[in-house]
Amino acid sequence: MNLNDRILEIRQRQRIKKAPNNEPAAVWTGRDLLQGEVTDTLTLIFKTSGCWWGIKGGCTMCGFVYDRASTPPSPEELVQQYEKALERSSGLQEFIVKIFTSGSFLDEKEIDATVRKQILNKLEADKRIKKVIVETRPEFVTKDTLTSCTEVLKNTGFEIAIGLETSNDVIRKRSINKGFTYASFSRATHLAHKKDVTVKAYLLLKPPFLSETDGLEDIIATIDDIADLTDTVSINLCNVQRGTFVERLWERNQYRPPWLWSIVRILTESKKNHPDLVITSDPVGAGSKRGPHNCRECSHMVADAIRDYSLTQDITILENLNCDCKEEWETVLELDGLTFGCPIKS
Amino acid sequence: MNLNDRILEIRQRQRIKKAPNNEPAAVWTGRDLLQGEVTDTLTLIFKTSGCWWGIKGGCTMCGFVYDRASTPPSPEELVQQYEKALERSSGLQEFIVKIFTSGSFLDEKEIDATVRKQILNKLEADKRIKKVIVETRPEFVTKDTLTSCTEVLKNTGFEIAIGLETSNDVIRKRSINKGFTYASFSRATHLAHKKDVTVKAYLLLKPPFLSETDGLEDIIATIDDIADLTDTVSINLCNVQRGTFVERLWERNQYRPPWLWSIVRILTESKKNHPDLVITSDPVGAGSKRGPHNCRECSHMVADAIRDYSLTQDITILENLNCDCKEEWETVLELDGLTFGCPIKS
Amino acid sequence: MTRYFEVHQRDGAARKGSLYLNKTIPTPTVIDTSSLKPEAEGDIIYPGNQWHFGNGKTATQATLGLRDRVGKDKLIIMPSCTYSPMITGEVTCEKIDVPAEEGPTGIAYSERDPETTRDLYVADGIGCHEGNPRRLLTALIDIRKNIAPDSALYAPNIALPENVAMLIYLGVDILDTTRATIAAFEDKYMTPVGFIHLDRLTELPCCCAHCSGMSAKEVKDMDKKQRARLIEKHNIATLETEVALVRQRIRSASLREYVEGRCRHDPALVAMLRLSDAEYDFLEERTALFKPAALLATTSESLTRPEVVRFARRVQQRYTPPEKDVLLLLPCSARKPYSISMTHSRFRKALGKNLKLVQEVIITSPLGIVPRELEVTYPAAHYDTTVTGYWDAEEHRWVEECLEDFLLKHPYKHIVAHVEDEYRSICENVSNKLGLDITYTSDGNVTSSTSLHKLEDTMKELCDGLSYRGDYRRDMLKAIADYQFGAGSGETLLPSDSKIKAPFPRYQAFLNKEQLITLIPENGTIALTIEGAKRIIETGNYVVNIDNFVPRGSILAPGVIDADERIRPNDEVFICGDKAFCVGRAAMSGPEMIHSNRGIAVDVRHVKKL
Amino acid sequence: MTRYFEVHQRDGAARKGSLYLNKTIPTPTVIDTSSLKPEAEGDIIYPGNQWHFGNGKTATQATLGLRDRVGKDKLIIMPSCTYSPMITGEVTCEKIDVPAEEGPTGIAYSERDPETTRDLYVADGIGCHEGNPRRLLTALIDIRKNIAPDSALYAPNIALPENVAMLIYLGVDILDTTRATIAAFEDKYMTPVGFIHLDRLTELPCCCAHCSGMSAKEVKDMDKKQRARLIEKHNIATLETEVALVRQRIRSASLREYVEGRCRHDPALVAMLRLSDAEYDFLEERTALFKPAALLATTSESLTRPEVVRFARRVQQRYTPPEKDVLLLLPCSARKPYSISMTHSRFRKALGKNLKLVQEVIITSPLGIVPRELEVTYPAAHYDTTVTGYWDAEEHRWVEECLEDFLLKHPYKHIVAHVEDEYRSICENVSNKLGLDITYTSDGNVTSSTSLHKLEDTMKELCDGLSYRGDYRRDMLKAIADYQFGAGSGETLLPSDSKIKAPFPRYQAFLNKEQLITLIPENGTIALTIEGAKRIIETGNYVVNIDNFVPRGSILAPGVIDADERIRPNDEVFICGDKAFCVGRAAMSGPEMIHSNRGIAVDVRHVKKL
Repeated sequence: MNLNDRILEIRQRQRIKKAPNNEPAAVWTGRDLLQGEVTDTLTLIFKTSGCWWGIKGGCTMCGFVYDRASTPPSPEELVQQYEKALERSSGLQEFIVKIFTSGSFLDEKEIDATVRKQILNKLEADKRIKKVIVETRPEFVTKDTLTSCTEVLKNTGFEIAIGLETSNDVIRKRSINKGFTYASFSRATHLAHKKDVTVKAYLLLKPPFLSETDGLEDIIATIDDIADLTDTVSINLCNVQRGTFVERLWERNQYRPPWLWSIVRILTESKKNHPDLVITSDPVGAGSKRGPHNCRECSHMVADAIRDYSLTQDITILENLNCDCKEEWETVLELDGLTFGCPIKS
Repeated sequence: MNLNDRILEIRQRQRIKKAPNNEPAAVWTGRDLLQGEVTDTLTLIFKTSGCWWGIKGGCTMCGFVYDRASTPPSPEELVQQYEKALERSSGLQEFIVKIFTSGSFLDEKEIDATVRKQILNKLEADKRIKKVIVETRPEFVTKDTLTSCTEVLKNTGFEIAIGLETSNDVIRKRSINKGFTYASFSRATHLAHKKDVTVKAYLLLKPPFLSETDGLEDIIATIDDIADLTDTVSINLCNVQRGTFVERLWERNQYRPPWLWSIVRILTESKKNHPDLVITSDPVGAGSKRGPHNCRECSHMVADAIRDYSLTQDITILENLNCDCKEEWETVLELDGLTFGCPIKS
Repeated sequence: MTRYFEVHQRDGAARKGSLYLNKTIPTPTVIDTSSLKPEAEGDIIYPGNQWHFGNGKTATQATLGLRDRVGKDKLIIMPSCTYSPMITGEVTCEKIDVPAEEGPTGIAYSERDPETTRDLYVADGIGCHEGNPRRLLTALIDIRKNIAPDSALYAPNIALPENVAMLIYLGVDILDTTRATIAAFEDKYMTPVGFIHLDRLTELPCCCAHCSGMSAKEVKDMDKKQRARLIEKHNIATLETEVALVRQRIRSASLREYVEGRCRHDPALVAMLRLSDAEYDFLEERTALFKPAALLATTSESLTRPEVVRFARRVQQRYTPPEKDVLLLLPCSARKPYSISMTHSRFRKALGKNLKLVQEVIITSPLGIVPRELEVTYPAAHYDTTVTGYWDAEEHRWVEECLEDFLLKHPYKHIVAHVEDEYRSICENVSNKLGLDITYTSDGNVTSSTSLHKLEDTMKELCDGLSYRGDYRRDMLKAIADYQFGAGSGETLLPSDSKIKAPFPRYQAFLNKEQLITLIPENGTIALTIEGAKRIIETGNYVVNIDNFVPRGSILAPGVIDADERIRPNDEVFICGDKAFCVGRAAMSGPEMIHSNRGIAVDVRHVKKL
Repeated sequence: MTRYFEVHQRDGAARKGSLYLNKTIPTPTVIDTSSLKPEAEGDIIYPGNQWHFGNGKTATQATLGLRDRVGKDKLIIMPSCTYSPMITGEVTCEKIDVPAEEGPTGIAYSERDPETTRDLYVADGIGCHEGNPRRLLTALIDIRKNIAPDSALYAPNIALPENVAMLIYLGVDILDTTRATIAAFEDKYMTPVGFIHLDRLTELPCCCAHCSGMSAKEVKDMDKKQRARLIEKHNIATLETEVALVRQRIRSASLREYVEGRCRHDPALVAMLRLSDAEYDFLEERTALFKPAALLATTSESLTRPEVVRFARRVQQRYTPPEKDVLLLLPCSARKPYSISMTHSRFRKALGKNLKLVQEVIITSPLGIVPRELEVTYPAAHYDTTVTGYWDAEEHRWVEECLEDFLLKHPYKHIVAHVEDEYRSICENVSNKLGLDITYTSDGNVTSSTSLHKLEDTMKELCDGLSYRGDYRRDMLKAIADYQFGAGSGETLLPSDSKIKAPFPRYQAFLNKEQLITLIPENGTIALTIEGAKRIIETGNYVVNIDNFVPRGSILAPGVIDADERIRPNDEVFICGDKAFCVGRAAMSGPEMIHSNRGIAVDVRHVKKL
């Protein structure tokens, strides 16, 4: 049995949430950096037929696969989803639109080329929208798909976001089960840059089996590796999502989400090494048992600092953070690599 | 219920040994000091109707009461006992005769005046016999009894031995249940000395309830008290005799026989204080659980030294004794008075 | 009267207290035996045995002289005859005539004058009983029962690291170092589970400041005196650490569990634990209604501990189930109270609207049976037990006895058991024994959908046509009131027109908008308002009578005139005096309130001046 | 092959051994986790996880490089994938190709190559099972069964003072400080019975060199780092002391009793003890035939410990009573062997000359039944149990089961029971169940003269006309031989013309003036001479086959070619080789002899060159 089979087994036991096909899986507004300026964002998660890789098993930490539709939405329904989502932008002046599908926006089995074009046209038409970011696996980044987007988005910025997770192929395969290689990512970035499409890489801090230190070092090394290939790096802190392989581990004391001190160190170090690279992190679920956390005292305070830094890219925000638990985290860094498969409880 | 009732209760459960009335309870030969010279001794224990006090209950440590005859011996049988005992003197040149009855030789209910006279005559007739020592309770020491002896023993020394045990009336009463007072003893010694009869006092080291220190100090004080009243002091080390109150205590962890180091200290100190007084001790049963003991290593060696000293009155014999357990004994001296009725196990 | 000892905290018969002498000495404690000597300048002084003084008069004078010399803040123990236990109490001893008013005093228990209360009693001769569990237990309980609860009990020449937990568990406050010292001179190296001869040690299994850095060989090579002094220090450190751990366990109200583990290394100590459980009245009187700690049931002795037996007895004697026709027997759950567990939620869901027609009773070890209404009481909601699936024959016997008693007392038209494995065999045994029919609704897995359907269907059938006018929330509060204050108290406290509010389980009862009671789920008790207390006061249950004053915050023992003997530490009590009527939590038992002259008796919550 | 670990002593599955590295490390041991880092200069080194190296090749090279750097007397653990237990064994990992011959090595158990024996195996992921007794037990037993007995087992990130005794009891050799260190940073102050939060401490219940002289307040007031480092030192000292005590208990062969006490503070540990007893084959194989220590039976778990179950099974499967018509059931005595006790002397005196016509069987807890002939065997003559007069239902069940089995297997014309109280109720229950008549001869006090007279008279009547030609002394030796070497061995060893000499119980058997056997009462076994061994060797029982050499003093495991799987430590064994025939005592079990490459297998007593 391989890792994918185990994941698939878990997937099959989890029910897909029932929800109408003409509503997006989720929409929210937020703020992000656009060319050094803090800008409003509208994030839109399309409900599609789902990530092809996730449906086959897919990534160990990914629970988004249950956001997919139980029956594939019609083209009309997809457009309705867009319309409903955009209602949430009524109060915004200028903003970025971030599009996720829990899979790949550029996968035509999820969003077919016609619908994609329809949606892109609508985005281009809305003058408030300064930039469109779409998430996709690298295998869907081709000359054709890129061109089909750039030729519509003439006055709107366009960025593709790829969940690279790590530049280490062994970790990506044996821990995350991502299903593509660094070479595939690298190829996609080159294609994008040729088309003046910017690239954002999502990284994953502390996938399963890795110790706190191994996870931390992997991200620092990955940023060094990809600094020249991407315009933005966004680090996701692994959290325990329902119905995932990671959740099963966590329930059995076999996984602990990363410490927030780890991302603080990563941001501080990597930003110093790559001052011009935009490096951000949104500590989703910070402070909860399932999310990245320090101790109860400081988790929320540190998470807020990380968010502040992400919008300002100002590492001084991170430099004066402190708490008694930082000593414990340093000890965890020292020892968590010596536990042979059982993460340190804390 | 008082102490005597408890003792009587125990007495009633113990059987008297069956033995023919025409044989003495015991006879043995030994050596003792006579005017500074080591002299042979013949010890003779008459089997009589028994100690009047012991029959009523009597002393807490005394098991001799079971040596008495089950039916009172006739005058002839008593004389036969004497004859049989004297057979054991065949190899001796000069010797001392020590007469015990497990009671009082001068108690006419045990040995009537006629028999007494008969026996004394025989003793006087045997020219090898240099001295006769008879044991008696002080209440039987009267002008009459003394005279009846001294008028026979014209050329033979005569000594009465009294089990004073301690000069402390409270201990003698509440711990030993001896049944007479210091005044009674004192009176007896004065009577004896008037008749030129010498006096030996038996003392008891560590009667029940007393701690090791209390017992030790009591003997030292007693010797100081009686030094002028007696010619010889003989210290008995309390041992656990069958059928006694002390045995019951011992079986229940409520009594521990004295340490041999205690008698060593007593002899050393008291002899220094009273260089002219003969102070002896025969450590009967030394080294056994029921007898006085130190540790296994040294008990026999120390007991031998005590016997040597007793014959020589030379305290230098005692001064160089040593063993690892002496430290423990010193600690016992320090703590045994602070145990509130439960002797220190060791 | 002067009192120099106070008990602050109780855990069963064990107590944590203070001796207020020159220094304040926290108890239980181990004193250096040699510090008792008058010349040692210790805070507890012993002038010496009566034998040493020759007679009572001299001893009395010496003791009075000592008092003059050391002042009034040192405790003096009266010179003792040190009679052996075989005759103490039978043979009289001279009285030492030193008054208890002139400063702290102690006396040998067997030589006490019942008219004079001393600050400390010496369990004289107690050391002789070591190794004889029956005698030792009898002696200790006898002493503890006959001396004032606020007198300290000193057990000399008996303390070993392995037995101090047991001695303190049974009520000893002061121990000493005699055996630790003597053991050292015999090369006996103490460990928490018994001594080891130095000869047999190849290393020193200890981290005390005296041993650390030393090898066994180095110690063996020392000369006798140096070696003995080192081992003595180690032995005393081991003993003191054990007592410190025991103090900590009293603080956290978990000494029983500690003793259950600690005694295993000596069959005689285990015998003592078992025999002490047979002294139920002695221990139960001293056992709090609830404790802040979970009750761990990990041994067969858990079945006989006072909290468990008391729970079963109160179910038998104080509890009356609401009148229903159908009884449902259920297995226990790991999560407590049972009804918030996943399994019980599913059972109750299957019952649907029939739930209120059914009397639920949960079968469990070590508690026996728990009627649903009592599931939040202590220890029903506060125990944790070893689960392997196997119940031994003694657990079977005990639980079956509890169930049998319940079924005999309370007849039902229908009995349904939704149970399996050991639970089922318990039901079957009882059903056979009593000749009662039980319907079983589980197919071997109580949470399978077949089983749950069968339960649902069976209950539908049995409940058809039945009705019940009662309210579960009121039934629960009534049952807990009965459990806590005695049978019938619930009826008095919760009249039919009272109203219950708040979500499960933090129920509150009101009458005419006045609050009467609140259920406190943390400890499974109900707390009363003054209004509530007024209703129950007429029963006379759990009443403390006080002197002519208005209490503030807490009532001290000397202020108590009388107290219900049923009161246990942590009980909700009702204080009646000429000037005030109050509600509070007992800090000590009723008998202790009556017999103490020091210490907090009740923590008062509500006061109403009269 | 190089081997850097050796087991010196066994106590059940627990072992005392040495790791021969740069320093010799006695095991069981606690290693400082951070000393595993290559830069830490420790004796056991871990280059890092495979994730760190990126791929297997790099990891292999780094490991080989490390070997070059540190030399051959440090143990290197292969870089691991650190897969979680949920998937280990299912998902493959890259092999690290570092040979075992170049110096001591270790590997994660789940990543082992069955072809290569390592000096140390890491119970990877074991820490995840803490708190789940069933999984933890299964995992540990699985590992211990599948690795060589002379490999060390390292259980990382799990050691707590309260669980190390249990872990070592189940076969763990090496533990680490991870949890002690992390706890320190969370202000968890460890005690031998669980941690206490620093907040809840008002004093430090410890005498370690780090705590002594410190008050709880001083520690609370320290800054975080200083405080954590202090508590860490204390925690590690507590852990190390516990392991030192455990080493001492293995040395004195009394770890079981220690574990029985230590586990009480945690229901999950108790569950582990109970579940492990169900793994009888695993534990029994490792349990010595006899131990130098008394067996203390102080808990209900005593009934299931391997020595007790083995005794009962051997009575059932190996023992055949002499052919007699009258069975006498007797109560046990505190003094052992029973026949030297005061009570048994009186019973036997009452039997008089009928004694030899009667089969005596003693009823006892926890052993069940002890035929008189086996009263000197281990543990029949070597147990000490808690006596209160009360036997709980589980003891009843167990003892009745043993008695029932005996009565079913061995029918008697007459059964007499000279018993009272619980013993009588046991006899009655079994008699009712089997429908067998039992004559009772005690009037309620087995040693009263009425009872003894009744016993005497009853036996006179029943034995009238009976005869028995056997000799009790031979019966006893035969029974012990069967018990020790298997049914029928007695018949082989003690032909009818053999003669028995020496006083009870130190019997010796001779044949034609040649001594065959000696009974050694101290441990209840029989020792054979070469002549005796020659007789039994034909049965093939308890034989160890060795290579082509003449042993001197002891036989090492590598010299063993094959061994009877029934051999247990301390068994009398017969060594057959081409050059010699010997008799000796097994130092390890038969399976361990076969699977070990290091350590003493047999201590040889008699050697006969061939």
